[in-house]
Amino acid sequence: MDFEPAYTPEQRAFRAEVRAWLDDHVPHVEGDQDSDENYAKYRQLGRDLGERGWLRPTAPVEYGGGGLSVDHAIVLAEEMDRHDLTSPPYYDSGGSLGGASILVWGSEEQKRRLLPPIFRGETVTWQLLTGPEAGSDLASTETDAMRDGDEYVINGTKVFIGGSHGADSFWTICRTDREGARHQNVSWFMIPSDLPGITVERMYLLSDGREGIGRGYKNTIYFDNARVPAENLVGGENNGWKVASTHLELEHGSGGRIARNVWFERTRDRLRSLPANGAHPLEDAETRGLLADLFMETEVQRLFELRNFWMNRTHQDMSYEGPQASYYRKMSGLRASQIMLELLGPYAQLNDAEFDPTGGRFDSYLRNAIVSLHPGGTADIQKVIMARRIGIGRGERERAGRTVE
Amino acid sequence: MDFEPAYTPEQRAFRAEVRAWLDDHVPHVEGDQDSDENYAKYRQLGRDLGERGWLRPTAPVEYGGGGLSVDHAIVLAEEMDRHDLTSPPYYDSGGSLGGASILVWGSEEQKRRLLPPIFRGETVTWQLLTGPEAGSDLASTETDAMRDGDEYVINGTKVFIGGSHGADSFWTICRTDREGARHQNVSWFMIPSDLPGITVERMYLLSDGREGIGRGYKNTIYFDNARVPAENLVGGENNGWKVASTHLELEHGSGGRIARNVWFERTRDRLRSLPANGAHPLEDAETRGLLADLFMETEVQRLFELRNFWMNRTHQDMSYEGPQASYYRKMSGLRASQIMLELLGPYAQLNDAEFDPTGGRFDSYLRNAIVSLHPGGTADIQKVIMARRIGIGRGERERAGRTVE
Amino acid sequence: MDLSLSEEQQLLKQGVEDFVAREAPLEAVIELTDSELGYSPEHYARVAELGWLGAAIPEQYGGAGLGLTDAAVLFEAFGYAALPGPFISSGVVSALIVEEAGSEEQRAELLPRIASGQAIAVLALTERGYGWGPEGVHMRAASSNGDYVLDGDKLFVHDAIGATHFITAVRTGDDGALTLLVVDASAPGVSVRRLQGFTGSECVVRFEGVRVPASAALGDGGAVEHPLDRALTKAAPVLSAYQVGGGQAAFELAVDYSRERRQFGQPIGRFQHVQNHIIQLVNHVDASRWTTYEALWRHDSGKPGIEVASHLAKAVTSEGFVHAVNYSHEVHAGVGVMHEYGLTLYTTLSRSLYHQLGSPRYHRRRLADLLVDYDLGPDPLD
Amino acid sequence: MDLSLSEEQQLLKQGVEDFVAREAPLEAVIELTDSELGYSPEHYARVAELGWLGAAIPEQYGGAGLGLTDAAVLFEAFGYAALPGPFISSGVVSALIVEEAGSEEQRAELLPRIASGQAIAVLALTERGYGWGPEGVHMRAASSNGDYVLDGDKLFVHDAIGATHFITAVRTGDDGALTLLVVDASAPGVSVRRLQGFTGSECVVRFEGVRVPASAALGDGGAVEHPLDRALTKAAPVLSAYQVGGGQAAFELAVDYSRERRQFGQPIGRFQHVQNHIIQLVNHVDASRWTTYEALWRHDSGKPGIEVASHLAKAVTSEGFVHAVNYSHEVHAGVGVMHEYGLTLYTTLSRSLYHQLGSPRYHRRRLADLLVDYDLGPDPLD
Repeated sequence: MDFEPAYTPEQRAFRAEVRAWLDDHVPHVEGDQDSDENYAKYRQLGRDLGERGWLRPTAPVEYGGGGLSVDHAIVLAEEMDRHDLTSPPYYDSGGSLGGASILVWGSEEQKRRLLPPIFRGETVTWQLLTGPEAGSDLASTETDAMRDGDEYVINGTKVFIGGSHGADSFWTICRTDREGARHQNVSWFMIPSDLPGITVERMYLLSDGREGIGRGYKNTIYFDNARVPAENLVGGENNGWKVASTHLELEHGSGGRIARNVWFERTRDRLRSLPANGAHPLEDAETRGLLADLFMETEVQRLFELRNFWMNRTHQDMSYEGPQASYYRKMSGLRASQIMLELLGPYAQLNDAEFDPTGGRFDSYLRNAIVSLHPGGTADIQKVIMARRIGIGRGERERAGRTVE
Repeated sequence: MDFEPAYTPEQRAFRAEVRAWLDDHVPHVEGDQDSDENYAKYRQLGRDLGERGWLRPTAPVEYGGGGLSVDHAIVLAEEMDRHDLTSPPYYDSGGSLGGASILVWGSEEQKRRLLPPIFRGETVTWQLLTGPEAGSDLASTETDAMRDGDEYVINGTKVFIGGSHGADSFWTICRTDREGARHQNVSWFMIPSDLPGITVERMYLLSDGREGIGRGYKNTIYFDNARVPAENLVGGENNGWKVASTHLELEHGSGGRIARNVWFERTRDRLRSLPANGAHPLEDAETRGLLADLFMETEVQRLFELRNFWMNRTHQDMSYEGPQASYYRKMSGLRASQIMLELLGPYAQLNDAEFDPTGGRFDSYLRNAIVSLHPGGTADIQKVIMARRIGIGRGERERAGRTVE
Repeated sequence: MDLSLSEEQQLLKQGVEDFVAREAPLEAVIELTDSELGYSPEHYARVAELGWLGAAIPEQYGGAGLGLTDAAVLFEAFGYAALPGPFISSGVVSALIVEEAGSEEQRAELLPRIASGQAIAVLALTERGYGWGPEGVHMRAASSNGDYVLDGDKLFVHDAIGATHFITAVRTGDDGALTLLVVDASAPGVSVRRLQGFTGSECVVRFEGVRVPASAALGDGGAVEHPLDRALTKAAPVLSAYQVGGGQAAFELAVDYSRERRQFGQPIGRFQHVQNHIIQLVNHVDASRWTTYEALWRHDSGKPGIEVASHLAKAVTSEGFVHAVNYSHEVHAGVGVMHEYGLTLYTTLSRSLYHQLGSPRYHRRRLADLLVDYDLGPDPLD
Repeated sequence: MDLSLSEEQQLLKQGVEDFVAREAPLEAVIELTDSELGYSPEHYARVAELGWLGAAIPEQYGGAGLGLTDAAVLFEAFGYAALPGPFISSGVVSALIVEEAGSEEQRAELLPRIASGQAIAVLALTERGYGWGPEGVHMRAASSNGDYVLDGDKLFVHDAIGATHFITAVRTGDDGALTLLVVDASAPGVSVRRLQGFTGSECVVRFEGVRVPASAALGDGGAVEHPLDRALTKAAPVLSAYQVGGGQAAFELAVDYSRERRQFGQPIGRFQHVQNHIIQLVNHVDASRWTTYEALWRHDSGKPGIEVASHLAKAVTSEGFVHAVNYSHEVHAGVGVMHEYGLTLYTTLSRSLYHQLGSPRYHRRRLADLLVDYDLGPDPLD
């Protein structure tokens, strides 16, 4: 066994190249990371990365990707992480998950047309999954796409969408057969966001603008007879549930990640920085015990992600591990937020320039521990999928969805 | 509000009488409380109590009860509790719950015939509920009782029954219509235990003889064409589910109780008695914190029981409170057992004359915290009932079962 | 034994519930949280007018002279409505401090004004340093020509915006005696700012060369540790009752949603996962309710074990309110985190009140210290 | 990075699994627990013969010279079968103590005999006093004519019945130096009795005027605190692996039962309440597995953070095993508490091993002390 990534000389050389480039190109921003001005800088970083093939490094070159190996992708992800950035550095769920799904399910023509703008960072794409009626029950979408000549006419509403700076396209699931059987009546579309009949309206949430770049708030999107060309239907009419299984598998955390245990370090260091009242809290046995609890929570979470990263990259047969990591992340995050509340006291709640030097890091963690309970499927849904994969009470154990072609 | 029982002068006088009587009559036993010899002494105590009408104080005099008020019953229960005894002082679930159910559902003739031996402590009765196939799903019993002339012919198996010292009668639910609809095909019977065709076989459990008087082990009971007189069918043929709702409501904890928080006191006192290693553990902040956790667990449990006692005795409309207390007792007991394991270290596990002066009190608590998870309906079943009573996701809120006529 | 509300308490409860349903529906409260003051002065005036603000203040000082349990019935209904305002901070916490620690003259002067709403007094106790009890007070008030001069910050002061007085805990004299100074909020050098974050009404109150006369010190010169502690021990379960009300609202929202919202072809309440959330939720609320009311009953009836019961109640309730809200969020998923829905009012409250008058850990530690030698009392049966 | 077992480890695992399936099916293990010795000497001899007992003992001392991870693979399979016997107590804990604390001569003499099963050595550390680490050792061994004389009890000694040697921690000399004496179990004055209760192999070992030569002290005369601590830090994750195996068995029993058992017209696994138990169960087992294997890997590869990882693993695993078994009981209800079913083997083990080599609280505290200044190490990316 080996729990550490072992880097090849090639990877080490690539890391040096990436690190130097990022040091030059990652924008230095002041004030609100998510202001329009700062967002524009991150968008430019995305385009610059895309131009070099570093935005979607493993995607094929012919579709605008980098054509690089997984080894390179790991290095890129890790180096972005050092800057506290994801790849892309802004909210682009429809690009990340839609791009991957189109690689599996799109026609050759669609791949050549739809993927390059995404993979090169030229466009931002939002995924539009849930509607007011759908919740976690994606298959029950009531957004309709009805064929009319060479076009589909879209009507309906999608909620909890995107972020604060708009998108170029929407990647979404619609009902294409109102009378069809469940799971056999839905299809996927890539929809230009500027079509007539599309309205975007802001939704304000508990997370309240402090979730990361471009994630300030969510949106409701209304389709009122928006007409999308039929060539933008991906994976075949009424075949949408299969595309969804690819999409959801990726969303449900089977990808894993390698990361430092940053929240333990951050919390301990913040605790150390708090003014003491007599003996420092870190000298108190109970406080130290809470710190140990936080370490346990975060280490288990780190190890589940590490395991999934390894399984995914080495093509191990995955079963319940994806939803397990996802479920654990949600619940462990909630428990960790509670420990922070006890450990740091009311300081954990602050996003106050005078009394909180972290820029609201813990305030944001505490809020997002709640807000993160539902996206990508609620904790309950993760448990339902885990149970199916373990095969509890069923004849057959469910298999994980296809994530590579 | 008043959280303390206020005793009338009459109750105080009655208490003095009971206390003096019990001091004279509760047997002083040595060694294993559950030995045959000691069990005989507790049986005699039951008979003596029965003779005075103190065994089932509120049951009508005409059926062998004491005809006393609830006020008297409270005092009797409390005074028995001071001797660490329940009423009756040995395992007699079929008497306690069957007696109450027959009061609600029995014919006048049945009350006069079946109740006096129970209420006077002359007989011991076991309840036979679950079968190998039935578990918590009482209605799916596969023990059949088929009418044949003036008798019913019983065939089937019941498990997890009774205790270590035999019983005179069995109070049980049987299927009386193999083809009947669920819940409309079962009936209740009082069955003499000495009928031909009845075999009793011991079951050894984790609780392993340390659960109280007469609860040493459980039994499997086989019926092989045992013939019971039809007059012993209670509540009408195929009307068993209604009788069950009375029976189960009582079993599910809606009765409540008034009790001191003994397990907090016992644990703290045991902790205090442990030999220290340098500073005494009670001076350690973390240990004290665990003690506080135990106090919280046990106080909440005590208050739920107290609330139910008050609701039950004052005929408040009860909803989910019975199964809530039952569920909480089960889960809180498990958590408390874990705290004891940490607080007392391996001493919590001992039933060893040399190193454990408590006579295995904590050993027994730890085992029973597990064994108690399923009797009277599993923790899951308690949650199912709570959900129905709260009306979660259903049109109608379910009402509690009838417990008084 | 009688665990029901008295007839008067039932009437009070009904009256308060009608009041908040009429005057402060959830939509109105959501709007209030975005206002500068954070609450409605009209509500405050109206509550004073109805005599509720002085519920726990003795009649001789202009209050209604009710028991703590009565006050709790009232504030539980406020908590149910998530009604913001310095009702408890001024009407209960500060009033009890003045009552316990003040001289007769101070009581006579301050309490009627608190009861009438003319004065809004809030406790300024905690400072930058870690630790949230009186032992954490380090700020000194220097003596100067018979006056005290205050310099320093008080942090995490609840309901400071709009307050007229700060009962400010400081150290005075050579021995650093704990002293409670009643400081006029309009005195030169006093400034208040709301703290930003996942917070409710928490503020920083800043004192820069603020002069107050020696007579601003509560009491007749004796030590105030014990009176302060007594007041906070009494106030804690009233605050807990507010949390119980909030938990109850989170419960009802979850039950209603579970009955209406459909997923996978049925109301989500049919799913045992959802049922489980609601069951854990109601268990937390009920545990909070009964520990709280037992503590209140001990106070009102002068039973022993008051301190143990108060610490228990605040620890169970502060923790329970957070869990209750979390479970409600699990039931509601996306809808629950939308500002306009209303659940997030309780979410924020649960985090904010978690620390007010001491976090669960603070109370658990004090509880633990008492429990080592705690005598559960004579057997009630003796 | 590679989280799979090596080919050799896979083969070992398969071999051990075949062995226990053949030689120690659950029915046989249930019978063993009622025997006087509590385990099968035939199993022990066979395991020694197969070279597994000395898995973690260096080849030069008659062992197989495998890594801790290899040993863990082996003992995880033993834990899966709930196989009783002093395998870990002698072959891992005592062997590591001798290796770390013994002189070259002692290593050469004792280790081959431990590996071959001729000697069964177990650690006698804890005493009556509260606290389960070396700091809890108070028993003195007096010097008398160059011998040591031991008087006193060692409590909660695992696997003492059938042992040939006790590595007995005592205090010697004027400075009360911690000393580890290898005491022959057959020496006059040594007696052993199994402790009764919800226990596994825990015993009291009594020393009454037991004389051992000065040469029985492990080491060359230097302090043994650190060698002992190193040995226990290494042994802990191997014991954790045994617990992981036990948790895995509790998981598989629950899954199988949930698929077979029908209630209310369907397999109980269809109920989300039941699913939830199994999901929490597997989360505990997986958390235990990966913290354990990371600790083992740190040991075997000499990575920093060995102590943190070991304490983390033992804390997570001892706690996790108890929870895993409890959840399995919730799935099984009545059937699970029947002796003949087999689940209770794991229940008893989970409570017994909870304290062996230190309870979760002991390890959590040691972990906490390390974490205050713990350096997570250079970023692996640098």
